[in-house]
Formats: sequence, structure tokens, C-alpha cells
Amino acid sequence: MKLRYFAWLRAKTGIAAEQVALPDGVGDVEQLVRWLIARGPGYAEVFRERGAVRVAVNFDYVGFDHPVRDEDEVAFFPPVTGG
Amino acid sequence: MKLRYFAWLRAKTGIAAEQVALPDGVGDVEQLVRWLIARGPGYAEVFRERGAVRVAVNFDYVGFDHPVRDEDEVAFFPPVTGG
Amino acid sequence: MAVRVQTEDFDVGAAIDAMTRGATGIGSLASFVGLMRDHAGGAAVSAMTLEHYPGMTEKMLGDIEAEARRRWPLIDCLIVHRYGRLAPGDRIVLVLTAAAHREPALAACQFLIDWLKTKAPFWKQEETAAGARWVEARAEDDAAADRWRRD
Amino acid sequence: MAVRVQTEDFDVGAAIDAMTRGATGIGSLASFVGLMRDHAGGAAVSAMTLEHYPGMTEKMLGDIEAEARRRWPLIDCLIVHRYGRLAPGDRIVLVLTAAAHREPALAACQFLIDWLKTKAPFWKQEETAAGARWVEARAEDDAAADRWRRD
Repeated sequence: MKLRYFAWLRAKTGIAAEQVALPDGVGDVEQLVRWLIARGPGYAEVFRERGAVRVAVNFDYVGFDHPVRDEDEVAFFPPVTGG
Repeated sequence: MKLRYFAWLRAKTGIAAEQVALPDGVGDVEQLVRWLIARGPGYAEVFRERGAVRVAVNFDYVGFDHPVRDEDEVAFFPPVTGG
Repeated sequence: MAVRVQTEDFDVGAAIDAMTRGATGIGSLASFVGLMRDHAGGAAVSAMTLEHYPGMTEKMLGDIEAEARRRWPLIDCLIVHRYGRLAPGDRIVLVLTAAAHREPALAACQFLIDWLKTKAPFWKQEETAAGARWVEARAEDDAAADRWRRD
Repeated sequence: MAVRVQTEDFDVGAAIDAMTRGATGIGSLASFVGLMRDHAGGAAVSAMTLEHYPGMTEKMLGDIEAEARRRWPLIDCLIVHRYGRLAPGDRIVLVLTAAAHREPALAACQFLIDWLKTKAPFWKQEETAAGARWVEARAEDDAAADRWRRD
């Protein structure tokens, strides 16, 4: 799966995007987030305040209970500020 | 006083504007309208449906109870349709 | 006060550029352009003549603009209204509002066109195959204007 | 669908002319232009960088436009949003709506900018004397977008 990070989240992870194999036991966004948090302090910091993180799977907003599959693109970003 | 007529009211009076001396006994719009109605059928037709006539004295909307003086400009017109 | 009543066409892009040039406190600009349609009430309209009341028109538009400035923190504001004979597709009216944020710009733009529609002394006469006819005022326009009343 | 995401500036007058040319059924055209202000939160801002999520941005703007067309009888509609580095006074976003009457044009324009503000994946980073900072989302923007929710 492809993971993407935008705005200040990217500053924490240190990368804009990465390709990962769907980890064992990860079936939804919540499980993916727990797996990411365990990967390192940068990731842990991103998800310290869940309420400040938005999630999109394949270009659509989803909740933390949304399923994820190996072929998905999953993006994490802060509330948007365009316009 | 100067009297002005716009849009379809002008077609009824046959004139766009006229100068008249303040008639005896005319102190407000209502009295002026009665005086105009007595002047001829074109005027009478203008005021047949009072609700369809708007009045301005010196460029401001007024009601039929508004006073009129000899130096005033009084305009009669239908509801506006600009924009 | 930026109110213009004229027979000539206006350039929306130029008006926007003139309003925003050098005015870097402006974050939001809302505009409304009214154009002449080629049909009305089910009939084709070939031309339209806009009559107005010189003197009162400028006064009413100025009053309406002043009211908008009282209600919202506008940085700038422009109303341009044409009169005379127009063809389908011709621009009739322009309302332009500028503010730091979008809420006042959008609300004032809507307010200005709503009030202008029911207060500025303009009258439209349409030319159709059946002859010339005066456009009648719409009850919806009164309702739209009444939304902004403060009694 | 008329949605553009680009680094280049846009010409509002040209966009309006292109939309109305030959379209004599259009009676009303509403527009909103968002511009970069030279100050925010009490601090002078010297530049701004707009980041976005390519792919999702176009999809969200298209979804928002489709929703506006479902809700109002629009004749035409355009959204242009820039990204990249901008200076104070630069145009950021354009929303343009055209309809026979003014109510749908004005309402759809307001709806589009309200939803775009809270749904299109753009993020602003401002440059001030104290360094770069990410702009925070405003609660007012969520409230403005929520007005249009239909549950």
C-alpha cells in the first residue's frame, strides 16, 4: 500500500510518501495507525492528537474504522486550509 | 412643484414631467393625487390601483401621507425592476 | 462612494483589478453580474430598454452602499448599473465587494443586489414578437430584500 | 466539470467572458475570488506556499461541483485553485457560477467556497518574520460548511 503524509504531518514523519506491504493483522485504518505508531517517535507524534488528523483512502475521506487493503493509497493530513 | 412620471405611468399621463403651482388645499401626497385624478382620465387611470404606484419626494420614497411643498420634486412610478 | 450609472458597458476584470491593485489587505472579493437574457416568461426577448430616474438612482444606490458599509467591514465596494437599450447577453449590473474575509464580502454582495432590485428606480421594457411590454416586479424580489430588514 | 488546479494565475474577466459568451440564457453570474492577504493573526506575512494532494484535490473539487449542480439549476460553473508559492495580493482561488436567476448563482457560489474551504485538500504555510508556520483550520469555516449539510 502507498502511504502519504501532508503539511506538518510530513515534517514529523520526515517523508512525504512510502510504499509498505500490508502488515499482518492490519485490516482497517485504526490498526494501520497503531502499527505506524509502533514504528517510531515521528509517527507516534503524528497520531498523538487523533482529532487533528484526517484520513483519506483512495482519495476519499474515511473514518478510522474504514478497511484498508494492500492496493490502497492511504493519506494522513491535518484539517485543510485552502480557499 | 415638479411632477415626474416613469415607465407605464408616463404612457398614461402622456408626459414625463410637468411644472405645476402647488394647488390650493394640497398639503400631502394623498391630496396631490386626488387633485391629479380630477385633472383627467389619464391621471385617473394611473392612480386606479394605488398599490401599484410608488411615490418619491425629493428622491426619497415616501408614503401617501407625506407632506408636499411648492419647491418639491414629486415622482410617481411603478415598482422598480432593475438589477 | 463608488456608484456609477451609465449607458456604456463595463469590464468586470478591469474593475476587479482596479479594486485589488495594491490593496493587499483584501482577502476576499465577491461579485455579481446581471446579464440580459434572451427569453423571459416563456417568450423570446429581442431587446430591452432600461429607464431610470436620474438623481434618485444615484441617491438610492449611494444609500444602499452606505448601508452595506454600516453592516459589514468592507474594504471596498462598487455598484455599476447601465441604462438605455440593451441586447441579449449584454451586461446590466455589476456589484463588487471586497473584505478581509469571505463572509462579509459574500453577504454584502447578496445584500446589495437584493436591495438594489427593489429600491433603485430602474424599469425594464422588453421587446418581444408580441410588442413591447414593461417587466413586472417579482414577489420573490421583495421577499429576498425583506430578509435584510431590521425593524 | 470545470475544475482547474494550477500554479499559474487566472484572469477573472476572461473566465467570465468565456462563460457568458453566446450563452444568452445566463441572467446571473456570481463570483468569488480569494486573494493572499499581507497579514494574518496580527503578523505580517511575506509569502505563502500552498500544498495540495494531487489526485484527491481534483476529485474533491469535482465532487463539490457535482453536488452544487444537483442542488441548484446552474447553467455553468468553474473552480480554479492555485498551489505553490504566492505573494501578498496574489489570487488564490476563483469560484464562478452562472444561472438564469440570481438566487441559484449566489447560493451555489457561497456553497462552493464554503465546502471547498473544508473539504479540498490544500494546506497553507505562511512565511513571517518569526519563520514559517502552517495555517490552522478555522472553526468558523466548519460552521459555514455545516450550514449546507443535509442529513
